[in-house]
Amino acid sequence: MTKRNPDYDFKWCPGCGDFGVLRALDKALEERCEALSEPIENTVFVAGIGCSGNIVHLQDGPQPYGIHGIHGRTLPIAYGVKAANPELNVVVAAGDGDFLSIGGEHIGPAARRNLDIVCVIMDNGIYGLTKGQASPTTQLNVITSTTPLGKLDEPENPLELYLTNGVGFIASMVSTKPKDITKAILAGIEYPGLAIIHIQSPCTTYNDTYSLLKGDVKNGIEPLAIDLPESHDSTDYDKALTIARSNKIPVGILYSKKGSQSMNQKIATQKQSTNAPQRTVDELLTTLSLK
Amino acid sequence: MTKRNPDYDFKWCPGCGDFGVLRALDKALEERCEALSEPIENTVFVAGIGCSGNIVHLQDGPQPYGIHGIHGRTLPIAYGVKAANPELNVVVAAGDGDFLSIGGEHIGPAARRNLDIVCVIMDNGIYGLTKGQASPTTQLNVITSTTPLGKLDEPENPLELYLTNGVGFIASMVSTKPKDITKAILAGIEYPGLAIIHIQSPCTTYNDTYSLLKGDVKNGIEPLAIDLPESHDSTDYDKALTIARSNKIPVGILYSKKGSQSMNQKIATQKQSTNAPQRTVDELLTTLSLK
Amino acid sequence: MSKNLIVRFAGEGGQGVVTASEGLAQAAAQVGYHVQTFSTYPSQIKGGPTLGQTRLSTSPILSAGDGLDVLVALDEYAYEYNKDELFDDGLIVYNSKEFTLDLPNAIGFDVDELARSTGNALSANMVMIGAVAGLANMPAKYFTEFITKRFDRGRDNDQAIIEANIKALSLGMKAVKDSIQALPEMDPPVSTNADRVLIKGFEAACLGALAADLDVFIGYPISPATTMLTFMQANLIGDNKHVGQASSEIESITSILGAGFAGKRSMTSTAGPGLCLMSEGIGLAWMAEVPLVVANVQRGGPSTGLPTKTEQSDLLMALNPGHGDMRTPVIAPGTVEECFYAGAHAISWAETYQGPVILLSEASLAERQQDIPRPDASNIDIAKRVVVDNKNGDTPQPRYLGEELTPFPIPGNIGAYTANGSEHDEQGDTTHLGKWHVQMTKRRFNKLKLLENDIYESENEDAEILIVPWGGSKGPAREAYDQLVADGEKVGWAYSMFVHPMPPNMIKLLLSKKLIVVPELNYMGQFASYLRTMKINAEPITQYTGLPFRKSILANNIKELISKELAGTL
Amino acid sequence: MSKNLIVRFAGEGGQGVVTASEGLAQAAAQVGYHVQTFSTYPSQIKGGPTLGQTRLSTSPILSAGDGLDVLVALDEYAYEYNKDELFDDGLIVYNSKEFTLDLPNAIGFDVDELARSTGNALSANMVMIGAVAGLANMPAKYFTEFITKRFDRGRDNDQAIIEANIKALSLGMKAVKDSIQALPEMDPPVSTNADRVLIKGFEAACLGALAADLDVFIGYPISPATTMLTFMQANLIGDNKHVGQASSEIESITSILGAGFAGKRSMTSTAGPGLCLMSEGIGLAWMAEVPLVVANVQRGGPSTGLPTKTEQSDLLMALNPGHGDMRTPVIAPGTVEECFYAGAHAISWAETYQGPVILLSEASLAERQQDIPRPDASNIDIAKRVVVDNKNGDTPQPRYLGEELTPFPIPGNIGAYTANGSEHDEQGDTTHLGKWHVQMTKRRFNKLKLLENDIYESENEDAEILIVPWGGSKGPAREAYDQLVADGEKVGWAYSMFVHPMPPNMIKLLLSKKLIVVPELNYMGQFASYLRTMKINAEPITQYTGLPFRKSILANNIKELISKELAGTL
Ligand SMILES: Cc1ncc(C[n+]2csc(CCOP(=O)(O)OP(=O)(O)O)c2C)c(N)n1
Ligand SMILES: Cc1ncc(C[n+]2csc(CCOP(=O)(O)OP(=O)(O)O)c2C)c(N)n1
Ligand code: SF4
Ligand code: SF4
Ligand SMILES: [Mg+2]
Ligand SMILES: [Mg+2]
Repeated sequence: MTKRNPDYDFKWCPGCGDFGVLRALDKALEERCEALSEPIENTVFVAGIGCSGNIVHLQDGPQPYGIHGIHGRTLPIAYGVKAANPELNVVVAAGDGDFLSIGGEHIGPAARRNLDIVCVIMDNGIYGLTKGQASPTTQLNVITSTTPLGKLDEPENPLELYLTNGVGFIASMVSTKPKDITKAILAGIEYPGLAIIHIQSPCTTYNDTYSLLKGDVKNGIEPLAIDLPESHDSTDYDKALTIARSNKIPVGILYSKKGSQSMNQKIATQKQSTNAPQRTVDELLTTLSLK
Repeated sequence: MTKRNPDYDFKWCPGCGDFGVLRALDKALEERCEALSEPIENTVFVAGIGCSGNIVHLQDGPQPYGIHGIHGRTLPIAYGVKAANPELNVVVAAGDGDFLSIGGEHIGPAARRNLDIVCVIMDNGIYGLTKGQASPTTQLNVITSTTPLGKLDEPENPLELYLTNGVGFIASMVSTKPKDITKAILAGIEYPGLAIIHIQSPCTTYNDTYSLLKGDVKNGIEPLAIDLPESHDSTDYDKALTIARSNKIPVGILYSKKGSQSMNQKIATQKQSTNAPQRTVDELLTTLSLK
Repeated sequence: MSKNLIVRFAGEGGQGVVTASEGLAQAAAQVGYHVQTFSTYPSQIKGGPTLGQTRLSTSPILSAGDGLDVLVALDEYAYEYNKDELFDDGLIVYNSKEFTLDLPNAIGFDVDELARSTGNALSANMVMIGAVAGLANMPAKYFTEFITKRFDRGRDNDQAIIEANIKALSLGMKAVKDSIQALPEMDPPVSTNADRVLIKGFEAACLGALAADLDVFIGYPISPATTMLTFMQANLIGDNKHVGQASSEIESITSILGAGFAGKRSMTSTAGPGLCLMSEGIGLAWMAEVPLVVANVQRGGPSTGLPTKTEQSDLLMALNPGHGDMRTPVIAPGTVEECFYAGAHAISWAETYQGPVILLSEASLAERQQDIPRPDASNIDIAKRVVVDNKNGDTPQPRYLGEELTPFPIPGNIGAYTANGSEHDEQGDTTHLGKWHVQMTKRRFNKLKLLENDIYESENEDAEILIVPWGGSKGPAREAYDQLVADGEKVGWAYSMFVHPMPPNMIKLLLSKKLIVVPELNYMGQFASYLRTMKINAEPITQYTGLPFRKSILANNIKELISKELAGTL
Repeated sequence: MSKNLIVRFAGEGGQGVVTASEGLAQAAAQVGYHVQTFSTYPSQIKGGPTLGQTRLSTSPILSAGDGLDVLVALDEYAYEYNKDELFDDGLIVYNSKEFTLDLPNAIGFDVDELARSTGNALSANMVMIGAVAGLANMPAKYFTEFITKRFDRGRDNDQAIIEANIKALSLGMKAVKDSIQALPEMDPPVSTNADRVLIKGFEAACLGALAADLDVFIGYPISPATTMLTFMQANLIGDNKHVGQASSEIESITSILGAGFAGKRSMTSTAGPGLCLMSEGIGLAWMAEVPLVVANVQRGGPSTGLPTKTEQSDLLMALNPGHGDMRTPVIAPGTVEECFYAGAHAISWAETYQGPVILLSEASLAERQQDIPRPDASNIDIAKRVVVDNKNGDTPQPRYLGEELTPFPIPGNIGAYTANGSEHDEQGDTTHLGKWHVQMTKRRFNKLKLLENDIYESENEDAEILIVPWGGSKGPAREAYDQLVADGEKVGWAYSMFVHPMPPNMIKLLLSKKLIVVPELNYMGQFASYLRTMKINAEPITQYTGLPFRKSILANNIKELISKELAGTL
């Protein structure tokens, strides 16, 4: 996984939002490794399928472990990694199609387990890699190759869904602010439970929303993306829900639930408290013995 | 699909909540057919896999069409039926495992399409047919064969999830009140969009929650299931969400969004407004002709 | 005197017929008989035609048996449905509260009434067992020992329960005494010093996997594989072990893939519908070379099929569960004992070749209870995967170097790479170049050679026609083979639980024969068709009733097939 | 003079090399040449090694061709990567802005610079086409006609664009004139009165399905099958028609199952990873007897594999997509023309036998553009399912009566039943009884007989060795066969797009032969192994580079295989 590999020549289109996300992520991993003097090999990067997922092959600098699997399955793969080794730092990267459409079924279970991972979601409101079909976050009436007359299905509000599924840490970001993203990723990694960094990462080729997000104040067009106020209390669920359900896209750390206990912590506590003994195969066979 | 079929001998356990649901459903279909003088063959009953799904084989009286397919796929099957023939009355029946766990991925898409169907969900907080494993609605710390030390994953709140997924009509019921269920089903059928009747239907064998639901007022145990007040305004989303997120189970019609347009209505409107012509194969071939 | 006793208890689900058969088996096994159980029931929790069957014998048992010595029928449907399987001299015990039978070989009494009269209505099983013991002239002491052991649970009312059950036993015995002609007296058990366990197929498979140091098990409930998940939930509980319930089979397979990638020995269990949902994930494990084991317990198919019935019809899918060029290693145990070794081998295989392995079991095998020699894990090579060695701090070789197996890098240690479902180069980066696809495809198939062994059975190797069963049909096929040999047929025998890769010398043997006869429980003749892809001239004998083969019918069918072959009309 | 011209445009994605090849094909086809295109590109949106190739000929074209007459290389990588495929007398046009080549058969100029000088930078394609026309001595008027037609779109600037493109063409022609030795002059097109269309494989398949009155199409995007979904979105828009995007392939398959149940002709499209996710749903359609069509466009596998490359490695899965006893009907077209008829037949088959059908296409076939005789749907029987007839109001017979096809009840009309994925009785109610499983299993397989036809090609039927390709390898295999025959080899030919059920007389023919040689694009020899299950002695010739066969290499490999067979060393 190095972009210097001559046989690996994947490129994003010029201007693709994912470039900003990559920069932010590279930086976050670098800072983390430095801060903790942890080897980069302690990080496992689980990527979805899409333009976005190719981020796993494009990282600069020392390379973490990676899994670039099948479409939509980042979360259960990450669950397995954490189940096997709670010490690993697991980062999921996926697009809106991968994470919310075909992979949407895994968000609830991951949240209810409370996997201690961070998910970096690149939402461009479109299926980029398959050349421009509608995704769950494509807005109403938008014309794509699968909605030639305009999209009819209601768009999904991912922030609201994360909240009601019980995701404990939710940041909403734009790809044009990589420094914020870096901070959010680092905070998400720290957070003892499921953290999702949901990033507006426009697709210049099939759904260019840069100007929508930024607005055009001179011409009286309000920006869609609005920074959360300094005063925002990210531990307030109701507040977070209200903001998520507004018709603006908040930028900042929307929610950070207090007192979160990750899956591995819960399991460890339960094992300790019950003290159920692990019997060896020999002991188990003895319970079945006819002797 | 008749319980008088000598080779079909499925039985629910004595006391199973699903009996009440069956009675309510039989009654609803009967009333509907009478009221509209519609043949029962206009109804398609799409059932999930579980003790609950077997309801499709147990109906009394004249028999509707049925699909008893594979685990978790009631909603997309129902989508296909409606896509093919908007005139059919489609009723989905499924359990909490079928609808919320393996089938959970289909709720969002069905809501966003706004399928004009009614779903009758029998929630017993357990996998009944496979003999008692935890389901998404199994409560914390409950011991089941897959949670021998008590369940650790946070339980799912289905009403809240339906609401935030955009389901337009939501009723919350208990199997002990079949008359209410009948009414709710009929209202759900009327509703022009996705309607879910979510029913607490206890499993006497693996997760008997009758007493929990009913409480034991004499001994100071409050009932878990509480009727919605007469005054409840079911068109108020925020109110519905607050109630859904309380720690009681409301009984009644929780939410009924105004102005709902079903998938088929939206498509018809769009087709009319755009007037795009359907070209015949011959016309299409002519566009490719080299002549 | 008789060396064999086959008893079937039949009634509705919830009446304890399966418990009765298992109680009889337990008691008989404890005094030294060989036993094997068999049961069927519909896919529902209470009610529905259910039967539990026990075969006892003074010698090791190969199948559930060819017919019934005793049928205990708790209702009329049970009688009607099962009566045709009685041997000519078989006897019937029926529940006279439900119906009456006017037959010389039938005796009725009110089972529940007798049980209640002991003061413990739950002792109805024991009444039934007593009746059987009476008919087979088995001494009461065989069972009183069992009863005493079973109910000695350190509770206050132990003694009362024990007494009621002993009473129930004697009431059952008395009820049949002198009333109808009894069966020939059962030979006493051959006392054996061998260390035996009474175990079910699924337990054996799970214990085998544990013996191979399984670390992570994640599954989704589905009959008849749920028992493996719940066994693991109860028993795989040590430090650094993990058991989880997934939200679907898609989660099961992809999560154990994550665990396998992270270096752990990982497994799931499922049945046909779940295997379908694992299709894509198994392909990923094959492509990215991640060790994992899928235990697929076959039931009647396709689709939701017959969830509680037995069948051997998932073989083609197991060999080729996904799209593209792949062929999953498959181990299909044929006996309860083999289940243990299959469980251990499956883990070892996954570790050895670094990829997915399918442990192909069957409903009737998973649920069968049998006495077997205590399994000995020290008998098998438990392989651990070759991992990147970090000792001298050198840069390790690339993950996917060359066309043969390479050491596995463990996350947390040096050797970072990408496990990639897209075609990739040596480091796992995506590539579109044909040369890598050629190299990696060869690599993935080459690794299968590491699994080749020559563990197979054969007999009468010089016969031109061999009987070659697979999986759970081994037992009845073996009985049929023995009978055919006794009848003077010139047939041979070959068998291995290693379906793919199949032992090379077994393939050679099969290739050298005129005809390979494959008894299998499916419609298509799946194993025979698999053998044919290797140019082996195989003909299936199929059955797809949801039930296992019976020796005598099978032997007849084989004879017929052989005579067709000899007559050149095949 | 030459009858054939093969041109490849190679560069990065986004530079218009595919557009150039399609423009050349369009222009040439319009003046009466036969054309066929071929392209490859990596799985990304812009950039990455990409090529578009066009073959022109005065006679119908069977394959992309065996080498290149002209290579237009836009960068050095493109040159290096493609140069080995030039014929000995092939010529190179390169982009001198990117690199230089000092070769007698190469000429360089700055493509973009020339385009810009026309005042329309977008005319670079036309510069490239002009260069090719110049080298092949093709008159400019072939292309000016095409340009005029193409850009006459009723907009203000049409004329300016037309002029710039004509200028670009002539600049390209001029740039190569006199500089290097040109190719032999291209024969003029054979003027033909036949009504031809220029069409891609996927368009042909979609139109075939529309010709068979497709009603409902629901799919999920995936390369290389997305084009079918978007074609339907644009074109299946009439009253009572429905096109939808599913949230996953699980939704695709189960929703078209719902539509098929409701009486409509329904279809989805996907590729390998999606086919995996459809596994369980296809099994349900088989079990519940619901008509539907899955178009699976093969790409490199397994897993995410090589999403944009071609392969024929999903056959085993297509034949047996799920667990349990099932064998899906499979139609695999071999040419763009056959794609049309395959699309229509797939729908008809699903309707005829009331079950799932797989239309097995391939990346290279779906994306290939070719001139073919205008398809004529009136040529084929478009079957509609037999439905329950409500006329006289009688109670209809039970849905699943007996062991043969029965009329299909349409919801909304009499004949209510349950379409059941569990084993069922005649009305579709769940049953656990073996007798129903036996009857229904037979029924499901019996219905396949309704699909048997004897539509296959054969030649030299008396040869002992036949070449029997399948799917998209038909073209190159046919060229190789023709060459072998010309070389005096004693080989015959047989082919059908009906893979399963295969034409019975074709099976007989194949069974009667010493050797069947199967050229196929996969590692395992999947079609050969399928033939072997029918006891046909088949040997595969495999290639798994992500690219189609080349005639000359294939012919050599076949010769080698034949001599091995004759020497008895196979
Ligand atoms: C099972 C399966 N279905 C479909 C695909 C095809 N596919 C690849 S990427 C993609 C969608 C990508 O959309 P998104 O996740 O939003 O990523 P983006 O390209 O927009 O970054 C699809 C449908 C696949 N690889 N696997
Ligand atoms: C793909 C698949 N996985 C698993 C199963 C096994 N299975 C049958 S029913 C069921 C769960 C039933 O739970 P629920 O939906 O709550 O229904 P209940 O029995 O409680 O009414 C499961 C896991 C299956 N049939 N198919
Ligand atoms: S298609 Fe869109 S998402 Fe994909 S690389 Fe290009 S700009 Fe980015
Ligand atoms: S197991 Fe539970 S859900 Fe199933 S029939 Fe019995 S009581 Fe009802
Ligand atoms: Mg996207
Ligand atoms: Mg349930």
